[in-house]
Amino acid sequence: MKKKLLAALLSVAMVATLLAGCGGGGSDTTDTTETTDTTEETTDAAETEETADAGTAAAGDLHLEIVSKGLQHAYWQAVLNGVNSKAEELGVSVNFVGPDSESNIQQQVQQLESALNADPSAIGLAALDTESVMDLLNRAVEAGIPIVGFDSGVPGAPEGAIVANCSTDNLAAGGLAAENVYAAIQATVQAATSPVRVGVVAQDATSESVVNRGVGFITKIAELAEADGKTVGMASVSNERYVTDSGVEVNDDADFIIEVRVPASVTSELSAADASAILEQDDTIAIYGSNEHSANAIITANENLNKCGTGEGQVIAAGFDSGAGIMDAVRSGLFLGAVTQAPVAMGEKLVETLVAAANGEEVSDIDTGCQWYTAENMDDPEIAQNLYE
Amino acid sequence: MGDVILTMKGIDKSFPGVHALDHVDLEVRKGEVHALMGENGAGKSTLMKVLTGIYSKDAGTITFEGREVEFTNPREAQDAGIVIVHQELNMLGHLTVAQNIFIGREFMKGRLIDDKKMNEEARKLFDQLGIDIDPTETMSRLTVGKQQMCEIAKAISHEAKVIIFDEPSAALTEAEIDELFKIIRDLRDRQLGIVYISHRMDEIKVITDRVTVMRDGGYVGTLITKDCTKEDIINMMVGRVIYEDPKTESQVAEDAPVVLKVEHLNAGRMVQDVSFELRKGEILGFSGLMGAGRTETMRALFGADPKQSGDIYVNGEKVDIKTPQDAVKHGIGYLSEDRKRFGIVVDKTVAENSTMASLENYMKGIFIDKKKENEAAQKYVDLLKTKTPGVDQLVVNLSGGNQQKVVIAKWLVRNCDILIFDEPTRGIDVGAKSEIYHLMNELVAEGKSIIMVSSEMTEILRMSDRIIIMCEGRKTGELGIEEATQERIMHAATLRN
Amino acid sequence: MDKIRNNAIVKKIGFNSLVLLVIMILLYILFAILVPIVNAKANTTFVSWSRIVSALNYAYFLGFLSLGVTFVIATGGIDFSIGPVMFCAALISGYQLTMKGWPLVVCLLLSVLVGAMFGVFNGLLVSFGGLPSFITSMASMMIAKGVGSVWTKTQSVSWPQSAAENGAYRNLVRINVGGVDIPTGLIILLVGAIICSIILNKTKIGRYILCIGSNREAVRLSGVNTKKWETLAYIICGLMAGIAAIFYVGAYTTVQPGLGDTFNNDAIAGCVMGGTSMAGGVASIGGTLIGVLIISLLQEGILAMGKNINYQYIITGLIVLVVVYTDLRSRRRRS
Amino acid sequence: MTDKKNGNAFTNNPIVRAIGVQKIVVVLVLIIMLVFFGVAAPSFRSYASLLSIMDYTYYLAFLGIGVTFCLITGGVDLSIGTGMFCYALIGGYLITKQGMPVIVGILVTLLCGVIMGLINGLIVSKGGHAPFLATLCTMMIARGLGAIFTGGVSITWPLSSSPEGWTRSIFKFSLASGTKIPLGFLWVMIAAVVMSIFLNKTRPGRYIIAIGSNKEATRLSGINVAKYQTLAYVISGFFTGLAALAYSSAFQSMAPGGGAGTELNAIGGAIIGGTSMSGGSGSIAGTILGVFIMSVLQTGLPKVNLQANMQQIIIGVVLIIAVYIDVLKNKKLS
Repeated sequence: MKKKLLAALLSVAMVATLLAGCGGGGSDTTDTTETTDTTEETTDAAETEETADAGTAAAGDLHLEIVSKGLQHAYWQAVLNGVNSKAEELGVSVNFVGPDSESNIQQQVQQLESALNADPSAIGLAALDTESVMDLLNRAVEAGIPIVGFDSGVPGAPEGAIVANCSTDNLAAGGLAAENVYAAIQATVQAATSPVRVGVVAQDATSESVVNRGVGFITKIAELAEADGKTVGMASVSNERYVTDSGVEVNDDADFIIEVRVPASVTSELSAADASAILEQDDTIAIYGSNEHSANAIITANENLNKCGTGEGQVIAAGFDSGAGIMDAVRSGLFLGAVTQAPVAMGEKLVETLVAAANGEEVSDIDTGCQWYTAENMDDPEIAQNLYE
Repeated sequence: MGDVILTMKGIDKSFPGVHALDHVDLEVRKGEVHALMGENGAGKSTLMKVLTGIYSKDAGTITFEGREVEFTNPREAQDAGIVIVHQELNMLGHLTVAQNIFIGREFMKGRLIDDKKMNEEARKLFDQLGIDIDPTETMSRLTVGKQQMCEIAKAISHEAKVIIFDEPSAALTEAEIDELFKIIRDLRDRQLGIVYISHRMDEIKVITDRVTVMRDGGYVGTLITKDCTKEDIINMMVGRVIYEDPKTESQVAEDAPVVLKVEHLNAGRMVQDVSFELRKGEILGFSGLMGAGRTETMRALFGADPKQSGDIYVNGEKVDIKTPQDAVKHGIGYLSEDRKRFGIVVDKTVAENSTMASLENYMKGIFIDKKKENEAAQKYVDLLKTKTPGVDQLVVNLSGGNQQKVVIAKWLVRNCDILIFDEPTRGIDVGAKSEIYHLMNELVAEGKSIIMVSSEMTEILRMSDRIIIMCEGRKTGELGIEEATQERIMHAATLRN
Repeated sequence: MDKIRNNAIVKKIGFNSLVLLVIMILLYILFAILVPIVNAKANTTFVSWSRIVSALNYAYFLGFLSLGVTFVIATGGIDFSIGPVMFCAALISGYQLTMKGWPLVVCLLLSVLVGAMFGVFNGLLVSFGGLPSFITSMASMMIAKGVGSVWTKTQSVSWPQSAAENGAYRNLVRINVGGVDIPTGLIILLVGAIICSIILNKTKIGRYILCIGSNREAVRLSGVNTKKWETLAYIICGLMAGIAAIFYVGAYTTVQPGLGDTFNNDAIAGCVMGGTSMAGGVASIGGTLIGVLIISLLQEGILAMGKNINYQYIITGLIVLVVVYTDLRSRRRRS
Repeated sequence: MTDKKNGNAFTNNPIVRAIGVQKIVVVLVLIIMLVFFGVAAPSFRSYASLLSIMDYTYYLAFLGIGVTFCLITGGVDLSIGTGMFCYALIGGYLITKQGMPVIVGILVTLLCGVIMGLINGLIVSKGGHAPFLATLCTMMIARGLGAIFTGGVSITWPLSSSPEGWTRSIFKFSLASGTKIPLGFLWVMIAAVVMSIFLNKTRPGRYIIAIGSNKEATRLSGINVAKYQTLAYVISGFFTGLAALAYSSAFQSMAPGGGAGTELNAIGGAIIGGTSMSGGSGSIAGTILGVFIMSVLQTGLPKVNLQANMQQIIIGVVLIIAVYIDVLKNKKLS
C-alpha cells in the first residue's frame, strides 16, 4: 500500500510542477496572463493590493475577465492583440480565456462561472449559446458586475444583463457578402436559361454568429435575385435551421437555388467534402464560406476542382475573416473577396467599454462594422490592420 | 543400439506436499527408441521437464554426450540438442510451416528473409523424413498429425541428438501413427536417441527397443521390449501394494433406483456412443488413460460442451441438457479437473464462491442475504472441515485441498443429488486426499450419487462401487468392484478395438 | 499500515478510496496555494463556496457516466459510447420537450430510455454477438452521434431555463435558497453512488458482474447465464448515460449533435483512477466517485489559474497511467 | 490425403489463397461502392473527386499502415488521431511562428511521432498496461500537448503559393497547365510496398506477426518480445508523423485538440482490410484497401445528398459488420 500512497503523492507533485512551472507553454504571444503580467510590472509602481470595487478606482486596480469563443482561429488572435494593446494603454489587467473549440458550450459555461467567481470589475462575453449562460447572466446582474457583449454579443440576454455590445452585425455582414457576390454574378443570373445554384458552406447550425452570417447572406441574395425576376428556392438537401431562419421555401427547381451544407462534425476533411459536393455541380455559379473554417474548406476543395476564380465560367467564391489561407486566396484572385470584421478595433473598443462600464459611466452599443476586402483594397492601411496571418 | 548418449541418475524433485520424483534413473543410447511408461501422475512429464530445464531438480545428475549438464530453459536444451515434441503444440498458427520451423533462426539474404531458401530447407527436412507437407501452408490449416511432423522436422533442423515424444499418438489417426513410426525408425537409423512416452501398450511392442516403467514418482525397472509381455509391463506399472483396503463389495442397495441414465452419447472424436447408468448412493468410477475422453464425456453430459446426440434420463425421466444451466436445474453438479480455471472465482470470498450456483435461494428481496449466505457457507466449512480463517477469506489464499472443498460446498449448497468429480484429488496433498474420500463416502451414504473420473488406480479401486473403463472415446469395459483388479482395468484401458 | 487497513470503517469505504480522498484534499490545498500566486491580479480566491459549486457542475453528469461505465469495466469490457449516448439522449428528449411539447417527466424518462436502448444494443453485440467491446462501443458512438443529429435535424436543443415553465428539472442540479446555492446534484449523485454500490456489492446483478469479470468460465460452469448478466451491465451503463444527460442539461442547458466524445475519456479515467481494474473483477464505486471529483476539481483549478484548458487532458492522462501502473504492480505481486 | 482442415474449393485454389479471400471481398466491395456512387452522383466520376478522395486517403493510409503493426501484435494504438494533429501543430508552429526552416519542422514532426511511439511501446511492453488503456491515456496527453505548445492557436503550414510551401506539392504536384497530380498516392504506394516487405520479409516484421499469433511460443523461441512489441508502436508513431505531414499539406489549417475520431477510421480501415483484432494476421495491402473504402464513404456520401448525420450512422454500421466478419473468421480459425 505504501506504493499506492507514493503514486498518489507523485501524481499530485506532477500536477503542481506542470501547472506552476511552464506558465503557458513555449509560446509567447498566446497566454494573456503571461503578457498582462508583464504589463502589470510596466505600469506605475503604485500597484495597490486591496481589491478594487466598482467605484471610480484608479485604472490600475481594474481586473477584467473576457470569455471569448475560443482562440483557435486567427480572428481571435487579432481581437486578443487589440485587447492587449488597449489594456496596456489603460493599465488594466485582463484574463482572456476561451473554450478549445467553437462548439464546446460546456467549457464556456464553466469559464464564465469561473470568471464570475474571480469577482472582476467587468466581464466581456461572446456567448456561443445564450440559453446556456442565462443563469450566470442573472447572477452577474445581482452581483452588479457589468457585462459587455462582443463579436456576436449575447443575443436574447435578459433585461439589463448586457450593458453594451461591441460586435459585428452578422446579418449585415452576410448581406454585405451577398451584395458583392450578386454584383459579380448578376449578368450570368439574368442571362441564365436553366437553374443556377449558389452554395453556402457553414461550420455548424448551432452558433449564433455562423448562423446569422449564413441567413444574412441567403435573405439578401434571395431578395436581389427576386428583384431580377428569378424564382428563388432552397435546395432540399439544405440544413433545416437555415431554411427556417431564412424564410426561403425549399424548391429544387427554382431558377435560383441556394444550397446550404453543414458537416457532421467541425473537421477540415468533412467541411472540404461538403464544399466539393457543392462546387462539383455544374449549375453552381457562386459559393460562400460563412467563417474562416468554412472558407478554408472551399480553398481545399478548390485545390482539386479548380473551379473558383473571377474569370469567365468560373465559380465566384467569397470568404469570411482572414488568416493565411483566405488572404492568399483573395490576393491571388481565387476568391472574389471576403468580409472582414474589425477584430483589432473590436478588442480595443471592448476594453474601453469595459473600463467605462466598470467605472459606472454610461456606455452604448458599438457596431465595429465589417468591410468587404478584395485584392485591390486589402493593402489599404485601414483594412490591412484588420487582416492577420 | 549405439553407446549411451544421455543418463539421468538419482533424480529427485518435490513440490509443496507432493514428492514428484524419487530417485529416478534413465539411460538413453544412440539409435534407440526408449519407452517411458507409467500411469497418469507417475512422474513421466515431470522427469522430462527436469531434463529440459523447465523445472530445476532437487538432486541427481544429468550427463549428456559424456559431460554433466544443467539446463535452465528449453531453449538451452534445444541448442544443446535435446528437443521435446509436446502434446499441446506450441506453434504459431498464422505463420507458414517453414516460418514456424525456422522461427528465430531465419535464413537471410542481406536484410531480407530468404523465404525461398527456407521453403527449400523445409522441403529437404521433410524429404529426409519422408513427409509430404507443403512448407508454404499456414500452420493452423494442418491437422494435428501434420503439425507434429513439423515439430519433428524443427527438431531435426536443430541437429537434435535426443528427441522426446510426449504422448505423440494421442490425437493421431491410424494412418498418421504409421507415418510417425516410419519417421521414428528413420531417426533411430540416424543414431538419434528417442524417448517415447506413451500408454499405448501395442505401440510400445511395435516401435520401442527398451521400456522404463515409473510408478508414483519412483523408478520401477527397465525391460527389453521384445523379451517381455504386455502383462509384465502392466504388473510393473500397477504392481503397487494397496495400503488402504480397497473396497471389496458394492455399498449400493439392491433395489437402488437408477438416478441417471445416459444412452449413446456422441460428442466429437473423444466421445463415441457412450452409455452408462448411475444408481442412487453409488460411486461410479471412470477409469482410463490420458486422452481416453472421460472429461469430454462429463463436459458433454453437463452441457459445458455441445454434443451431437445422446439421451439423458434423470430419475427415469428424459431431460434436455444443452447448457450447464439446464444440468444444474436438474440437480447435476460438476467439479472440473482444473479448479483454478473452471472451479472457483479466485479473487472472491469463500462465501461468495459457495453460493455461486444457488444465489437465488439466498436473496432477501433484491438484496443478497449476507447473513444467510455466510451461515450456509460456514455450515459447509464446518461439515467439510475446510481450513479457512473465515468465510470472508479470499479463496486465492486457501490451499488446493481447501479450494476443492469450497467447490464441493458450492454444489452441496445447491443440494445437487448427482455430483460429477473430475480428478477430485489432483494436486492435493495426501492428508487432504483422505478427507475428500471420507467426504465422498458420507455424501453417498446420505443418498447422493457420484461419478468419479480418476487416473489414479488406487483411488478408483478404493472408492468405486462399479468401474467403467474408456479408451480413446469408447467404453471398453465395465466391472463391478468385486471383480475389478488393477490388471483387468489397465488391460481394458489399453484395449484399442 | 496494516492496522489502518483492517479497522472497520476503512474496510467499509475501501482503503483505495481513502488514499484517493487524500489525493483530492492535497490537490485542493495545492490549488488554494497556487491560484493566488499564478493568477495574481485576478483578486480571486480558490477557496470559495461558489467555486466548489461551479466545479461540481462538471462532476454530476461525469459522475453518472463514470458510475455506469464502472459496471461494464467490472465485466472486463469497456464502453466508448457513453458520452455521445448521453448527448443523443439529451437531444432526443429535449427535442420532444421543447418542439413537441411532451410533459417534462415523460421526457426525463425518455432520456433514460434512450440511454438504456443503446445499452441493449451494445450488450447484445458484445455478449451474444461475441464482438470485442471496445471497437463495438466505438462504432455505436458514431451511430449515437448520427441518430441524435438526425432526430433534431442537426439543430442544437436548449432545455428550458429554471424560471421557465418546464424548468423544474434544474432543481436536480442546483437550488438557490436565500442566495446560497445548494448543490442538490451532489446529493443525488451520492445517493446514486450508494445505490450503485449496493447493486454492485449487495445484489445478484453486481455479484455476477464482478464474478464474470474475474473468471467468466467458472461462473458459466456454475449454471449461471453469463450472457444475460453481461448484457445487463451494458444496459445499466446506458441507463446511467441517460440519467447523466439530465444532469448535463441541468448544468449547461444546450446540447449540440455530433459531440460528447471527450467525456468518454474523463469518465473512464475517473473510474480507473478509483481503483477499478481494467481486467475486470475488481470495482470500487467509492473510488470512481472520488476519481470524478478529482477530475472536476482539476478543471476548476486550471480555470481559476487562467491556464489553457488543455492542461486538464494532459494531467488526467498522466494520473491514470501512474495509478494503473501501481495497481498492476500490486496485483502482480499478489497473484 | 487432404491435409487441409477446412475451406472449400474456392478458398483452396492457390491464387485466391495467395491474395487472401478477405482482400478479394474488400476489392469487390470497393468496386461496388465506386459504381454505386458513380451512378448515384455523376460528379463522383470526375477526376477532381478522385483527387479529393486522394486528399482524404493519404493521411488515413499512413495512419492505417502504422496502426496495422500494432493490431498485428494483438494490441492497438488509439493515440494516432490526436497524435497526428499534435505533431503537425508542433512542427507547423516551429515553421510559421518561430521561423524555423521547413525541413526542421518536418523532422520535428516525425521525431515527435517516433518519441510518442516509443513511450506507447514501453508502457505496453514494460509497464504491462492493456494497450488500449495505455494509448487512451497518450491520446489525451497528445490532445492537450499540441494545444499547449501552440497556446491554443490553429496552425497553417506554409501555403503552396509561398516559397516554403513545397511540402504541399510533395503530396499534390500542380503542373504548369494547372492540373494537379496526386503525387501523394505514389508515396502511399511506396510506403505500402516498403512496409509490406518489412512486415513479411524481414526478421522484425516476422517476429511482430509471431507475437500476435502466439506470444508465449514466440518468447519460448528465444525472441525478445518486449523489443519487437515496442518496435510496432514506434512504427505506428513514425507513420502518424507522416500522416501529420500529409494532413497539413491537404488541408488549410489545423485546430489544436482536433483529430479525435480519426483513429477510428484508420483502425476501421485496417479491420475492413482483413487485419484481425486478436493479432497474428494482417496485411498492409488489405489496410490500404480498407482505408480506400472509408475515404470513398466519407467523400461519396455527401455527394449523394445524404445528410451528414446519416453518414455517421452508415460508417458506424459498416464498422460493426467488418468486426463481426473478423470475429466469425477467428472462430472458424481457432
